[in-house]
Amino acid sequence: MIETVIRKRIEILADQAQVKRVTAIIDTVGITGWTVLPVTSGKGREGRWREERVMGTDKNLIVTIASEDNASALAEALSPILTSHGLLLTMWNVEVIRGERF
Amino acid sequence: MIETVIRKRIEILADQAQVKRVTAIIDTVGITGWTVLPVTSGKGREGRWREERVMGTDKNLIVTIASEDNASALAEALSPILTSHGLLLTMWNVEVIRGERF
Amino acid sequence: MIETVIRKRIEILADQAQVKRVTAIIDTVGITGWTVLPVTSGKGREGRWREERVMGTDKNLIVTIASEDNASALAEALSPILTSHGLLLTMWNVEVIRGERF
Amino acid sequence: MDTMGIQALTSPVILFFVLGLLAAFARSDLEIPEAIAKGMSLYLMAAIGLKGGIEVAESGLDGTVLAALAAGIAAGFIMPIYAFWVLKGFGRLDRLNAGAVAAHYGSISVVTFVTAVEIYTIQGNPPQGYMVAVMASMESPAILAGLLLARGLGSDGGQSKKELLHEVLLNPSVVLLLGAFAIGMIAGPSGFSDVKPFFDGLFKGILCLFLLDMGLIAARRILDARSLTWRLVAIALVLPLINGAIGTALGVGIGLDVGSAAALGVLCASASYIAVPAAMRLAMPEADPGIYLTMSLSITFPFNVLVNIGLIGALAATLSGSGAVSP
Amino acid sequence: MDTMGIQALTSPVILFFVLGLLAAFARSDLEIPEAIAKGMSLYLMAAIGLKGGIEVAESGLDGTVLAALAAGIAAGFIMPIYAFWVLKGFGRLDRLNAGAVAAHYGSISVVTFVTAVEIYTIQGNPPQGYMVAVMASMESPAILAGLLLARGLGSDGGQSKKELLHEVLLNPSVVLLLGAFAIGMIAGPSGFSDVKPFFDGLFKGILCLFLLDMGLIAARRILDARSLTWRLVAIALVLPLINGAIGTALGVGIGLDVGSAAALGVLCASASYIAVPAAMRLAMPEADPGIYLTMSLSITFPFNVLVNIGLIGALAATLSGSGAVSP
Amino acid sequence: MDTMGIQALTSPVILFFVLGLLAAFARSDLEIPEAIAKGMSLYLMAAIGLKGGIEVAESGLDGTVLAALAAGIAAGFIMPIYAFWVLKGFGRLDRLNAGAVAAHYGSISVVTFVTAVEIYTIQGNPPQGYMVAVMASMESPAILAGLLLARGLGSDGGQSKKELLHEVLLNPSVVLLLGAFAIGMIAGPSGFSDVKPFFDGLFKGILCLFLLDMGLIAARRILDARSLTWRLVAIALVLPLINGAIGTALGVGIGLDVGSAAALGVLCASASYIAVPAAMRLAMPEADPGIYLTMSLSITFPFNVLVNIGLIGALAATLSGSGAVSP
Ligand SMILES: Nc1ncnc2c1ncn2[C@@H]1O[C@H](COP(=O)(O)O)[C@@H](O)[C@H]1O
Ligand SMILES: Nc1ncnc2c1ncn2[C@@H]1O[C@H](COP(=O)(O)O)[C@@H](O)[C@H]1O
Ligand SMILES: Nc1ncnc2c1ncn2[C@@H]1O[C@H](COP(=O)(O)O)[C@@H](O)[C@H]1O
Ligand code: NA
Ligand code: NA
Ligand code: NA
Repeated sequence: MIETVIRKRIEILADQAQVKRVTAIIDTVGITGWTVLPVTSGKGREGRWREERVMGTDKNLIVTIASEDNASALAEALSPILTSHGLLLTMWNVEVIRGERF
Repeated sequence: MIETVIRKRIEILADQAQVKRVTAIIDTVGITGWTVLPVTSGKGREGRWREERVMGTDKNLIVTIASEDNASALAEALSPILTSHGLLLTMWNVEVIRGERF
Repeated sequence: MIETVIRKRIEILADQAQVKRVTAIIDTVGITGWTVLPVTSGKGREGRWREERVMGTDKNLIVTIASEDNASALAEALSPILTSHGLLLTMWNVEVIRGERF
Repeated sequence: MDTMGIQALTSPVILFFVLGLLAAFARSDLEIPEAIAKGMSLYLMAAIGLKGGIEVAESGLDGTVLAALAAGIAAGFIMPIYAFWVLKGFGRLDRLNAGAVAAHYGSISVVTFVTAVEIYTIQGNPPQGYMVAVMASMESPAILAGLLLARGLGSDGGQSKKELLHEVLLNPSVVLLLGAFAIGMIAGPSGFSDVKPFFDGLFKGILCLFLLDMGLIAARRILDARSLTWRLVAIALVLPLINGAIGTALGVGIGLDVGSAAALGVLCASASYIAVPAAMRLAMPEADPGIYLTMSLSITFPFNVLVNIGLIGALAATLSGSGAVSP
Repeated sequence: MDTMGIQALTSPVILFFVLGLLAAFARSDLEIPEAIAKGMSLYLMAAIGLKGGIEVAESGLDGTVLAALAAGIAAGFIMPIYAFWVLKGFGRLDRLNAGAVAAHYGSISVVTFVTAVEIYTIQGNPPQGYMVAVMASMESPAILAGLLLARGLGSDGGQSKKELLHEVLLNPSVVLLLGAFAIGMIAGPSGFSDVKPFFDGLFKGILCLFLLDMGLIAARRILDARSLTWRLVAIALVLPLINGAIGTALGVGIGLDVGSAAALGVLCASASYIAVPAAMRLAMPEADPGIYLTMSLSITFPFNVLVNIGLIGALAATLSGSGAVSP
Repeated sequence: MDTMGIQALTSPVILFFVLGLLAAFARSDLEIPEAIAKGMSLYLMAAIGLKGGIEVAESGLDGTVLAALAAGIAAGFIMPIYAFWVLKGFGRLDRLNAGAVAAHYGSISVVTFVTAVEIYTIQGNPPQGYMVAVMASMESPAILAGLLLARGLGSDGGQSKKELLHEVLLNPSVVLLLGAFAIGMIAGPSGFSDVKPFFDGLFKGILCLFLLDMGLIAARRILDARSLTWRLVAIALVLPLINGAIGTALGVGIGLDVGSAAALGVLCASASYIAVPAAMRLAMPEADPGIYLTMSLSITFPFNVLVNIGLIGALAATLSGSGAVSP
């Protein structure tokens, strides 16, 4: 059977305008990569939004796979701007193959 | 280290036409928010589909983070229409920061 | 309370051009379905990419829910081409309703 | 088939549709982004609405128009009824799927109509502008009829009656078609001149690319089809013949010109694949799009475009007592 | 309102905007794909830039142009200041949101400008081509002013000054507008002729569909609005009146023709909803788009398009000493 | 450079490309939605195919056409071979990446061809319509050659030979180009007239926006490039010079007119960045797009558009014995 190892998967929902900042922080804490997914609408405590690309009010989901330590470092690094920049962060354990890559 | 708490992440795959109904149910059970992601194609027991926006046969993935109780309430509320409306629901535990929000 | 069962959720990030091959392998190992999500940009050890649909350099995220056994079979079947074809695979346990479907 | 018929089949509009069919059957990966396809369908509806409204602003309305509207709406309510029984009986569908399919065949396809207008215009029998209003008024009745047939007057499982009616009456196609029609009537020919290069000049070119995409999608659906039986295929071919003949006769009967009578025939013959599928997914999610979309889009639509529009045109000419299709 | 005014209100451009508003208020699901909407906004900016540049290539530049540029830039810095105090005082916004809203009202809306140009041209007072350069130069000053008002000269929480300035000066709207303007000046009328069917012929038609979408989005934002008070609504209506009057007077004062003076008035009256929101989300993510976008897009924009452009045109005509709006 | 050359460089088509390059190098966030970009590339292929087919329907086919087709296909098989050895030797690439890059340079770039046609037409030497068929026939041979060079005749790791051949022969670009070409030949000039405003009138304008996007993408790829060495940059500049000269000489040799000979030169000089990358990702996923796309799109494409098209035009004129570039 294929050998898998456990890593953290972190997903961050962020405004389109904040993606560069978030991915820069991911790079800074030493995580090897990230992937961005589009998002079309949502609702939160500040109300409803729709993907309005013309106005730049669209959001993205940034996904990154990292070791436990790097994941903690990322959460730590993002925490000062989580509330002010309206980020939503969830993380959980996943199995990956070729774990040395992350 | 940043403190995290455990919440449920629920993801529901639904026809474009059912998104309003599903998010209304999410609101009803008292969950604070949700986010919709686009989906481009798929295959299930009823065959293959592609994102055909012109015909309205596209699907969406609705993601919502909730407390254990709210998650159960949501699953309960959706269960009568799961099969008839072709919904696909998965859920799992995730760590979140600022847990009081969910 | 609604009864849920545990299944594996497997997510595979793949080049647009590889989606057909990956989903064919999913079908082969006997998994009942899959769903494809769009992805807009990313960074890895081979550098940064953006969704450049004109050039066909865009990627997709293929999601499939399977039993433990089928999931292992899929990981096994994909492992020879994981590195050569630049696939990224993560998997974890999720709760599903109507578990007999997967 | 006479010269005009051949000319219609060699028009780029039809040829691009055939290219799409062939490319998909050959399993080429050619594909038009969905956002573009959706944008083109909105453009086509806005443009056809606008042009219809402007023609009516020019020509005015008379009794014929009211007769055509009444005929269209009546057909929209009645056609689903016999379609339903055929689908349940001969087609062996359950009540739900029979109702869903019946709604599609009672409603109309904007693109089939538009293609017919192009062809009849080439043949010298342009339908009147008010036929656009007839088309718009035929979108919704069949949806209501199909829902009633499938579910009866009883509960519909969580979806309130009011919501449903709202969706049926304000569905995006109807709003855009009628809205653009009203704009055309208000703005009139002088207001139109500035936007004419866009809404009129580009019309046929965009129709070409849209039909390329419809060809691709229709053929791919056939290749993926699972739930389709030969009985359903037969219905998808025969129903448009019958509905088309009835509609054409009705049109000639109420005194429409050849082109408009043929257009009414095409509206009756055509099956919706934009507005009704969207409404069905909302109101009857249990019905199988593998049945209703494959029948309307993959069988009836190509059959109408490639064959039936020509037959209906000839029938209208014959019934109107003019042997020749064009002057 | 005279015939010309009514003619403007029955132009398809305005009617499609109204259709969008009505469809969204009636809760129809009509919707234009975001990729298409974004594509149309880029097209409009490229086309308006190009056309302005070509007109300037034809007419040349003189002192008036410099005066208009200086007036526009000065207004862009000054308008946010009094807007800020009104928003904090009467509007009861905190410093941050007041600064963000002020930036929107000090900057400009390309589509409002474009609509005004269409209307004034119908009325016989086409603004000069160089007003496009004035417009482009008015996009950024208010962003700087708004940021300074909201944050002072101190730190801005992680975002470096240099990055911010970069974003403000090279924001996509400015780059595309000025880039296309420069291309127009270099290519000139002869180079333009080949691309004219696209950039000129389609302009009004695409503007129609874009305004349909803006109508939909503006109305949906109002329906979803939570943070909007009657005080903010009042400001969103009165500020454009004041800014419009000041801008028009300024334009007449520095010797612009009626159309150009009115266009300057419209630039001052308009509130950004493309370039500035994007800049704010980057530089002041804490500010609430539910306030600034709803005010600028859902209240000020329709008010300008449906009412204020007409008022400003009349004011410019009066101030210029020509009682009649058109020859 | 003479007046005509300068006129070409000040055409909006080229200027929009330069604007894209500059905006991306200045790190502006200007960006065209990918669905729009993809839609524009499909439009350009359909339009160029259609126009070529119509010209051939008008002019008929003769021996020269067959010679041009044969020359193009032969070049498509042979160019990758020497490219491969240069890339492995001087370029120090491994076999796999050398094969992938060679396939790109042996194949063609539709947009480079289209830009060249615009420029040569401005200069008074419009290439013949059948060159579109030559272009389409040159897309695939180099893909086959590149695969053989990279992998030999042996197994290709899971991908069956048949599947691969299918993909190479039915890749979307080839299908759309040849399909539209056939439609043009069938419909002919009379059938074309209705769709001309779309497929012909808009052509240059859409080409402008597409080149704006290509400029943005090309420059961003350079900024992100990791795997690019000076050796590869040199190859990406010299190969188009050599291939262009060979192709032009070949064209003059087989008796093509100046414009068509130059067009054959441009086809040989150009490197694919639409059809071949897509094929490589399928057939050789291990090859690095950071190498092949950056070379073809970010270096060779701008070099061809800004410099080499002009050189090739001058060479064709000289070889054809007409000193002047235009009559
Ligand atoms: N640690 C990571 N987390 C999330 N996505 C990743 C990660 N590493 C790589 N990726 C994605 O996988 C793609 C290919 O990775 P690579 O083969 O390392 O260049 C990248 O462009 C990313 O989109
Ligand atoms: N409980 C939740 N589950 C999923 N997404 C959420 C949740 N709460 C908020 N969001 C997303 O985060 C965005 C911002 O949330 P908020 O800051 O609460 O307005 C929302 O618009 C949603 O897209
Ligand atoms: N095992 C699965 N894993 C992931 N997605 C699935 C799975 N089964 C079904 N789906 C998705 O759910 C849709 C409807 O499934 P079905 O009702 O089985 O046809 C499919 O078209 C897929 O997009
Ligand atoms: Na019908
Ligand atoms: Na302003
Ligand atoms: Na080449």
